[in-house]
This record gives sequence, structure tokens and C-alpha cells, in this order.
Amino acid sequence: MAIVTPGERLGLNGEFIASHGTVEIGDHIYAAVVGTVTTTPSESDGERLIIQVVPKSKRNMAASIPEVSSIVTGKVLRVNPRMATLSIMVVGETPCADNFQGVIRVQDVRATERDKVQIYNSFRPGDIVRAEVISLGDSRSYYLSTAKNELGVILATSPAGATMIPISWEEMVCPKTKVVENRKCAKPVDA
Amino acid sequence: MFRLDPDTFKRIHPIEFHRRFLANGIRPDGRESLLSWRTPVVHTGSITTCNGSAMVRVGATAVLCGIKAEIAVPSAAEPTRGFVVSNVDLPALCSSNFRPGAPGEFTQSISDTVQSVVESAVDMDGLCIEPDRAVWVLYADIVFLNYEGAAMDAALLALMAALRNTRLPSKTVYSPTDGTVRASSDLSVPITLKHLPVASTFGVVEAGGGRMLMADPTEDEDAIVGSRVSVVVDALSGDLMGTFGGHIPLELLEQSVVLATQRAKEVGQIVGASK
Amino acid sequence: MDSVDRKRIHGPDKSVLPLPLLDSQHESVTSKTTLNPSARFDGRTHEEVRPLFARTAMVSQANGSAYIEVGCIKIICAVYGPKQITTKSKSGDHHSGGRISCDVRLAPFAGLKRKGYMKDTNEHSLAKNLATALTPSLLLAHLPKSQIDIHIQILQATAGHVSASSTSSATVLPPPSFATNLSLLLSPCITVASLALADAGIEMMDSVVGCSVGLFRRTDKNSLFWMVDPSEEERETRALGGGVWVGNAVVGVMPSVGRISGLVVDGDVGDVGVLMEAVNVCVDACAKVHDVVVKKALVDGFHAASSPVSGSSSAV
Amino acid sequence: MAVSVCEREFTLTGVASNIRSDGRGRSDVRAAAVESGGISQASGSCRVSSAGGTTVLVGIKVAVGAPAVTASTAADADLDADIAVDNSEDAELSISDADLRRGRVVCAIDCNPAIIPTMDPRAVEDLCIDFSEVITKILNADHGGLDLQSLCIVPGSTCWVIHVDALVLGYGGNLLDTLFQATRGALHDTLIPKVTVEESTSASTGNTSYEFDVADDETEDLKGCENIPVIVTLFKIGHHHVIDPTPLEEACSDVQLSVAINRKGLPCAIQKTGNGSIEPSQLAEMIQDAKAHGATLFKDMDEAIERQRVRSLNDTK
Amino acid sequence: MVLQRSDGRTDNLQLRPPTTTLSPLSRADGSARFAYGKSAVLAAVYGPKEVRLRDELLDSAKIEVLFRPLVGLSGTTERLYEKTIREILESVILKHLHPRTSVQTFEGADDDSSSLILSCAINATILALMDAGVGLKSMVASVTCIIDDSNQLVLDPSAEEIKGAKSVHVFTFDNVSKDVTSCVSTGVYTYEQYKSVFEVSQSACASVQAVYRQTMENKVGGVETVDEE
Repeated sequence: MAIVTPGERLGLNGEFIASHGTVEIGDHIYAAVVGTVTTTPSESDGERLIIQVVPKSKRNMAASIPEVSSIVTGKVLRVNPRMATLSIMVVGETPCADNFQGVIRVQDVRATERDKVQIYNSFRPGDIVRAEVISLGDSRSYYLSTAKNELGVILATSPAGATMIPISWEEMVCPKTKVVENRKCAKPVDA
Repeated sequence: MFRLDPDTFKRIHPIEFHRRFLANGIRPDGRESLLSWRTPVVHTGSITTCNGSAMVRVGATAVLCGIKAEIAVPSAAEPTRGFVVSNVDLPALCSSNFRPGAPGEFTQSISDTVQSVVESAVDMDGLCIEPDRAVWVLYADIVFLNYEGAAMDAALLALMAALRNTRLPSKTVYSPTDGTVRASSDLSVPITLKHLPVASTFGVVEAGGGRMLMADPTEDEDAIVGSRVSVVVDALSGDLMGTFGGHIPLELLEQSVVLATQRAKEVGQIVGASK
Repeated sequence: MDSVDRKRIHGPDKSVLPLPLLDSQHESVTSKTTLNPSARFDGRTHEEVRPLFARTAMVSQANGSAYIEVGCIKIICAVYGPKQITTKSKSGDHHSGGRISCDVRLAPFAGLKRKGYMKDTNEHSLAKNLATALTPSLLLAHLPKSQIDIHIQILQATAGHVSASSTSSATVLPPPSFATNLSLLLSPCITVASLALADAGIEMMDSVVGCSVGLFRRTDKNSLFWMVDPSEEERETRALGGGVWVGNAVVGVMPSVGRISGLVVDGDVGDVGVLMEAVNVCVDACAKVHDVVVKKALVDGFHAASSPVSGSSSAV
Repeated sequence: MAVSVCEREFTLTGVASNIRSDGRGRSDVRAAAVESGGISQASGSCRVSSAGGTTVLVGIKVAVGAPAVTASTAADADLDADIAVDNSEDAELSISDADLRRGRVVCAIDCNPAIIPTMDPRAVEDLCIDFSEVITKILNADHGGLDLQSLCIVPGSTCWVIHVDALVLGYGGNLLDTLFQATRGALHDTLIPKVTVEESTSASTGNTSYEFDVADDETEDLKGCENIPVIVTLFKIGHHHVIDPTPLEEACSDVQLSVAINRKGLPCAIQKTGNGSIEPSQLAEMIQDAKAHGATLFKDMDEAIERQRVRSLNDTK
Repeated sequence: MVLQRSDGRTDNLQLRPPTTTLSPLSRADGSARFAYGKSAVLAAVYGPKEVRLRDELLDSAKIEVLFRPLVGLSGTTERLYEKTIREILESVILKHLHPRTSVQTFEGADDDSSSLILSCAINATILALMDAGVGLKSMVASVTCIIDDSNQLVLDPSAEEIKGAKSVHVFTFDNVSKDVTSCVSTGVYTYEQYKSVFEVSQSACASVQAVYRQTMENKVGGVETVDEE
């Protein structure tokens, strides 16, 4: 398949709907990254095809930076009664170039009974958490939410050093000491 | 359970990621044993603004050393002793772990170690032009272009290969009236090296309840390396030229010296083949 | 530099390069002035650039990287990011899009005389002009709150001093001074940085290609002529081809869209007509470099980029 | 500076219809007052204040120093020059001869960040550094007009160093052009002490040594001032370009082209800044416009400087 | 043949009795002075205390080491010393007991002569840590040896002896696991020489550890007498 490089003209914007890895300048659509061109039929616009340029390897993946509604994975750095601070390491499936900072505020931990949430019973420092970006946040942090079943703690280590096992959506147990700790656990997608 | 692809897993849980390789005695970069090395590749003479230069690759690590010869007045205490000034630079270009600006503790300590080794390797008196008046000073600048571990090993290797590649003018004339030195425009005289030091770095890792050596750890493998030891061995005589290490059981230290001696011979041949 | 840099190893307080031996001084420095006025040293036409070697993915640690070799100039570039902007800026700024930061460094051995590690104004102005030339090509609006770091290390900036291997040419060139050499460095810096950005998968309108052009005044008549991509010899031997060096222009071009993203002109370059003629020739030269070198490097890099292998998926 | 969509639209439409927010057309400049010689302790000084609010004060100090090795920082040059002085012949290998036989200019610009409240303090600092580099580069170049050879005292070791210190006192846009105008005015106003050099050759070593004497009361004008170019910066806003912009117009501009125009009316240095790109045809148009503005600016500056000269002559009488 | 060393010792393997002073500084959390002959180091320990946000570690204390020579400014060699000391401390201090804190140590060298000062600095720092009551896994002690130009092993050399040495070795040993905690060797030497250096250093370190014990016992004993009064 032909490989396009940035600046290569792909077609008129009357023919295609520009998507990832492309850029519209005037009437034309150009490639914005190195990769292969793919076109898919659009659901909303029957006339035009969606055109995008797909980079081959993850290393060349365009801009793995958090955007609103992307699913991110990160490590809890610190907690306080109002929020948990995360270091975002992975956006979607792509590890980021550098860690981004995000916070999960107490009201964004879960969808129900928000007033009863206690951060310390949801996250502990060192936990690996999967969350969704809800806004670009302030100048320091992205705002994240775990208010969905499949979001929350995916990996936690107990004080004894063992990887804890989730036993319900809000509890995890240490296989060594059998101590039960509270967490906002994520529901495994493919389990 | 959650399925994570390898990149993601490595990113969020580097220790567990490397532990699993360790348990099987293999390495993420494809090496098949804890004690196997990345074979260095040496190219010399690519930078023509230098009296000598060498590019060394150890796995993905790439380092370039350029040597420039200038003339200086020797110190009064040692009137025939020349100078070798070696600096290691790990610019922000070579890895995201290094910040632009002044060199950090890691860079400085490598510079210092390399300097202490090279001073005993070069025949400093051979750099004398006119006793008490003029000597050569060899500025060796070792710039990392890609950093994947083996800082000390690669830096010293690049330095020694570049020194072997260094040529000085065949004819130098010191003028006592104005203190200047004139040199012929050809570069043909090699410098005398007394030794050919080769550094070998080992990490100490915990596996299967005991501690063992891991040869040539990469930057990523640092996650599980408790401490490290670099052993410098002269490839020509087999003598030791320095050990720099942290917490290590005595028997592992002895083992590392034996292994480093073997490796120095092999690497010495690679450097010896370069011109 | 009142105090010595304590973070480096230092040699003697002062050191100098040796002088040439008296007999070698008699070699004619200006022997090249007698050349045929219309020809260039290496037989190129006036519109032709020097052969260029470029490849991507040189620095595995970086998100993108590239290396370029033009004549004696060797430059490596690595791109890190996008990463979160750490320094605080004025409120409201962070939603407007990403930004780039350029850092250009000369290796201590890149020039004739060893250069210290202290950053000088040459490096600073190279970085600034580089950033100006690159920014228009990037779709930074897609990268809110982020910064892209572009690091350039110039490994060799000038032709070698008369080394054993090159004595055959027998002519000792007058030494180029760094200040006048800078513009020769800017154009390959632009090309290599844009390659590295494309290698990193940063979205861009077009890759930027840099090209320089030297302007000369004919000694016999008072008219100007230009030469694309002048080599160091052509530039330093000022009486080249019956002309005197009067100035030069460095142009950063986005070849596919035909726009100019960077321009630095120095010297008495005459009237706008001649200058624009030279700039337009640069634009054409850049298009050629883009088609022949840049595209190929990117496509080769794409083929070489195999998806990272480190075992099968691991379950946690 | 953050500009709202409405402000940008307003500015763009205004520029497109050739009526700017202050009533000017695209190529109209605001009046500027030039006063030189305000600072008595400086070798020369000049204050330029534009009707738009940009006020700049430039003081010139001449000092005896070492010639430049490269156009690098002053500190760097000093260090390298030390080596060159001691072993001046060595320099042949690294420094071209011409550089050792001339003086040099060092420029520093100071601006309190509070003067440009719309910009980040660090951005203001960067701006000052960038502008001082532009000015230093032009004045030290062959096309910079100044007769730098005349500033040489002892070839290879001693020369006059002209320190240009600029202070930004008010900001209403078009800073670089104003800074350069003020620098030009201040250099016209500059007087350097006369220097006499004695050359002696010692019989024993055959070395030549120099002695020089700086006169206390005799001074002379700086040679070549009238040939210093002027800088005209064009700001591309939308599809058109303007000169002498207001801060809002500056913020709406995506390409800036600073063109130095020499006395012959021809460009001698051009630098593009800004985050946008430009088509070659528009580039040619902009440089042509800069030429025209440059010629006018030359005339205005000459007149202003002449007026100052006449006034100071009257004062001394 | 009676051997005479420059400072009057008669045996190459003789260790000068180190002089130690505990708590010479009143404002530090712990401090100690340790000297071999004329080479002395004053160490001060602060912590565990609040850590700067960017240095914060999730699960352990951040250890910072600052080494200053007596005269002049510190350079690359001092950075190497700092790195060596920090790596020793990281393996010795029970740092996981104090997450999100920092432990800072400062070493001021009282004599700039060579590698001997590194041994003193290590020993002084360990004493100061014990003085501050920072939890340690074990006591480590450091000695310096040289191989002189007649290939003789010389323990605890003086500054003059180091100058003429073929190789210089600084060894630090642990008193619990008997592991090497740190080794810095420079110069040219053979494997056999290196092995003999191991053995000599290990036993010498044991005697330095005895000095530690004595010093600490004096301190604890002293406190008790104060209490009784």
C-alpha cells in the first residue's frame, strides 16, 4: 500500500471527510503524518468517505496526549479528602511520551451516592487506575472520572507486597494476609 | 483480569515486567542470558574536525567521542606531562531522563571516573613538546547520542577507540623567542597508549531467592537492578584498572572481576581491529 | 564566565592551536580564485544543492529522530513529547494549543577550535530561527497544554582541518569563522528537525525543508548572481567565480503548499528582484530535496519501524 | 497575549478595509519624537517616543576592550580574546584577520515586564534578548554601516567596544523599529575620545609593542553613522500587512518581517518571525513596501538628527 | 627489617586509631567527626524531614548527600563521592519506614588529600546517622588501602603514601551480611593484589566497626549518667 508523507495531497474535501492524520487546507485534504491511507464509509454522510492516515507503529503514533473522553491509565501519586492526584502514563493503548498529571475529584469517583465517597476508601497511593478524561482541567491537571463500571483501580499492591485481588466493586483482598481494603475497583472488561 | 499489551504493562509496572523476564533468565532486548553482553560496534575517524574520533554503539546506546589536540603550558611540578581532559556529556537529546543544562551527578561522576582511568592509560610524557614550555593537551569530549544503559562501558570504549585513532602533527617546532609552537599540517603520529582499559558494568539483581549478576543492564532494566559495579580491565595485560561499585556480595564481586577480564579480551580485539 | 564551570573536568587554564609550520604557509590560499567564473568547485550548477544524506529513527529513546549529512556538516536531532507544559504561563494560554521548544547545541569538537560547553548566542539564535521556521508547519492547535522538545546536536559544523587523509587537496583554506558559518548550519537544521518531527508522528501541514543561497557581486560588472547551497569553500573563498560574496539568504520552505515559513537574509543583497529570484530558486530546490530525500527518508523510516516486540500480551 | 475572536475579527476587517482602529491606513505611521543627548554621562544618548506610547531610551558607552572573536556573548569573546592577545599569531587559525582589526558593538536591552503587562515576564525577557541580538548582529556586520575598522586601536589586542544599552520606558507596539531608531540616533550623538598609538620595536626580541594614549578632552564623531540602516518591521494581518502596529494588531499578526534598509534604499538584512507562513509573491510585496517605508524613515531620521545637531550647536554658542 | 612509614608506623597493615567525636554540632539532628590521622570529615544529618514536592518518593525517604571540600568549590570528584555515599546510604538506611520524607547529610572535609577522605566521609556519615537515630539495617565501615610502587599493600595510607601509589582502593563493608557495600579502586593492579586488598580491608573494617560501637556506647552510657544525676 502506498505510504504518504506530510503535505501529500489526498483529495478534495468535497470527496472525503478529513479524519485523524489529515489536515484540510482550502479545498484540499493533505496528509499530516507518515502512514497509509484508509477510507471508511461515513454513517452520517452517505456521499463522502472518511479518510485518515494511519501510522504503522506505536512509536510513530500521532500525539498520545489526553483528550476529553479518552481512557487513560495512571498511578495514584497522592490523595487528600478532596481529590486523588494521578500521573497519567498511558492514553488509550499508547504509553505517553512523558507523564501528564490528572486529578480525580471526590465527586467524580463514582456515579451514585457521590456524597458518601471517601477518597481514602477509593484510592491509595501507588494504585494503578483506569479513568476517563472529562475536561482539560486547569493549567496543572486534567480532570478525570472513574464513574463507570469498567473504570477504577486495576492494580493495587497490599502493604504486604502482594498484588491484591478484587472481591467486589468496592473491596480488594490481599492474598497473603487476607486483609480486605476498600477500593473503587474497575470491572474487568473481558473476564 | 485485565489484559495489557506489553508496552503498557512495561510502562505502568516496570518492576513486574522485568521480573518476569528475569524469572526466565532472558532479557527484554532479546539477549538469552543474564550474563550475555551487547556486542559493541566501533567506527573511527568519522568527524574530520578532530585529531581522532570514534563512534561506538552498544545495543541501542550510541556515543561519539571527538579528540582535539591543542597546546598548553605544562604544570611546574610535572614539566613533561601532557594533559588529557575527558568530559562525558549526556545531553537531553539522548534520553528523556536527562534535562538540558548543567550536567547532573550521574554525568559528573562518570566524567570523573573516565578521567581517572584514562590518566593511567595514556603515556602523558609522550605528549611533551618542549619540557616546561609546551605540551599537547588532548580534549576528549564524549557525547551520547542515544542512551540505553552502559554509560561507563560505552564512554570509555569510545574514548579509547578515539585515542587510538588520534594523530598528531609529525613535526613540531617550539620557538623560544615568542613561546609559540608551529606544527606541520600532516597528522600522522599516533599517541602512545600504555593500556587499553575496557569497562564492564554488572547489575546485582535478586532472583530465585538469591542475588546474581546481570551483565550490561539497559536503562529500562535499572528498575530491578539493586546496585551496580563497573570493572575496568586492561585488555592488553589483563591487569585491573579500576572498580567502581555499590552494594555487592564479595563472591559476586570476585565473579564480576573474572567475567570482566574475559570480556575485556574480546572487546579489546574489537577495538584493536579499528584504526 | 567569571567562575570556572565546576561541573566539568578542566585541563590547563589556557590552550591554543598550533601555528602552521612556515613552509606550509607558503601554500597558496587563494589558488582557487583563478577558477572558471561560471563553474563551482564541485561541478554543480548554480541551482543545484549538494548531495544530502538523511535518515530517520536514529535515537531509540526519543519519540522521533533524524540525522542529516550535507557536505561536511553532520547533525542529529531528537524530538521528545508531546508532554505536559510544566512552567506556568499566563492564564488562558494553555487552552490555545501546544508549543515547541528548540535547543541547538554544537558538540565541543564540531568546529575548528574546541568550543566550551557554555551555550553561546550563536546556538541561541540558531534555535530561535529554527523555531520560527518550524512552527508554521505544525498543527499545534491539536495539542493543548503540551510542549514538544526538539533537541539538535551539531556533530560537525565545518570542514575538517587539514587532516592526514585530506592532504591530497593540498590547499589550506582560510579558516571560516563561526559567525559567518551559522546560516550554513541553519538550513540543514530545519530539514533534520522537520524530519524528526514527522518521524515522531507530530501532525503537520507539510514538512519544512531548509535551503540557503549565497549572493555574489560580479567583480567586473556591478551585477549580482546567486548560488544555491554554497559550500563552505565557496563561501569563504570570497573571490569565487569572479564574484565577491555579498550576502546570503536562508529559506525554510513548505514545499507541498509552496509557502515560506522561515527567512533570514544577511548582507547587501541588492534589489528585491535579485533576492526574490534567489528565494524562488531556493523554493524550487527545496521541492526537489523534499521529493528526493525527505520523502524517501520518511518512507524508509516507516518501513523500518517494526512494531515493538517484547513477548505476547501479559495479563495482570 | 490572548485575543478574543471578536477583537481579532475587528482588527482583521479593519486592516482589510484599510482603516485601522486609530484611524490610520495600513501604511501610515504614528508621529515619533527624537531627542538626543539627554544623558550627560553617556558617550551618546537618544530618546524616541512614539505617539502610540512606545518610548525608548538608549545610552551609548564606549570603552577600551578586546576585539571580537566571534559574534558570541561578550563574556565568551573576552575569554577567547585573552588567548588571542597573548599569542596573537595563533589567532590566524581560528579567527579571520579582519575581525581582529576592528572594534565591536555590544547591545543590551532592558525592559521591566510591567511595561508590557499583556506578555509573560519571561516572554518579555526573551523578546529583549532577541532584539538585542538583532541589533548587535546588524551593527557588527559589514552592512551595518559603522566604520568598525576606525575603532581599532592596536590590531589584534585593543579596540573600542561600543556598549549600546537600551531601556524600554513605554510600550505601544512596534518596539524593534523604535529601538533601532533610538540606537541610530544615539550613535549619531556619540563622541569617542581621540587615541594616539605609538609603535616601538624592541631590538632584542624583534617583537613590536604598542603604547596608546586616550585623550581626555579631544573627541571625534563615530565614523559611518549616517550609513547605519533603518529597520522596518511589517506585520502581516490576514492577507494584508501594516507598519507601526498597536499592541492589539501585533497580537493579531501571524507573520512579522523585519527588514533593514540601507541608505541606498536596498534591503541588507531580513528576518521573519511569527508563527505563520507566507507565499513568495506576498514576500516580494512586503519587501518592496519595506523599501518604500525605509526611504521615508531615512528622510525623517536625517531631518530629526539635523534638527538636534543645529539645536546643540546653538546651545553651545 | 624494621619498616618505617612516613608517620612513624612500623607495619604496613597497621590502622591508625581513628578519632571520633559525636554530636559536635548542636543544631543538626545528628552529627559526627571522624578522622584518620590528619584527614577528617565532619558530617551532619537532618531528617527524616519534609521533602520538596518534586523529590517526593511514594514509598521511601529521599536521601540527599552534599559533600564539600575544606577549601575551594566542589567539582566532579565531589559529585562522585556524593554518589558513592548516597548509594551506600540507600542500601543501609531503612528508608521505607519514612515515605515522603527526606534525609539529608552534609559532609565537610577537613583535609583535601585524596581518596582517604572518602573513607572518612562514609564513616563520619554513618556515625552521624546513628547519632540522629535514623534506622539502619547494619553498620558499614570504610577503609583505604594502596598498593605502593614496590607492590606492597599498605593499609590506611597517609597523604604522601597515596601520592606515590600504583593503585588506591576504598572499600566499605557491612557488618551483618559481610557484603561489600561500596568499592572504588583506581590505578593499575592485578587480580591477586585486588584479592589481598579484599581480605585486609574486611578485617580492618571490622575494627573500625568496633570503634563505632565504642563511640556509641560512650554516648548512650553518658546519657544514662545524666539521667541518674
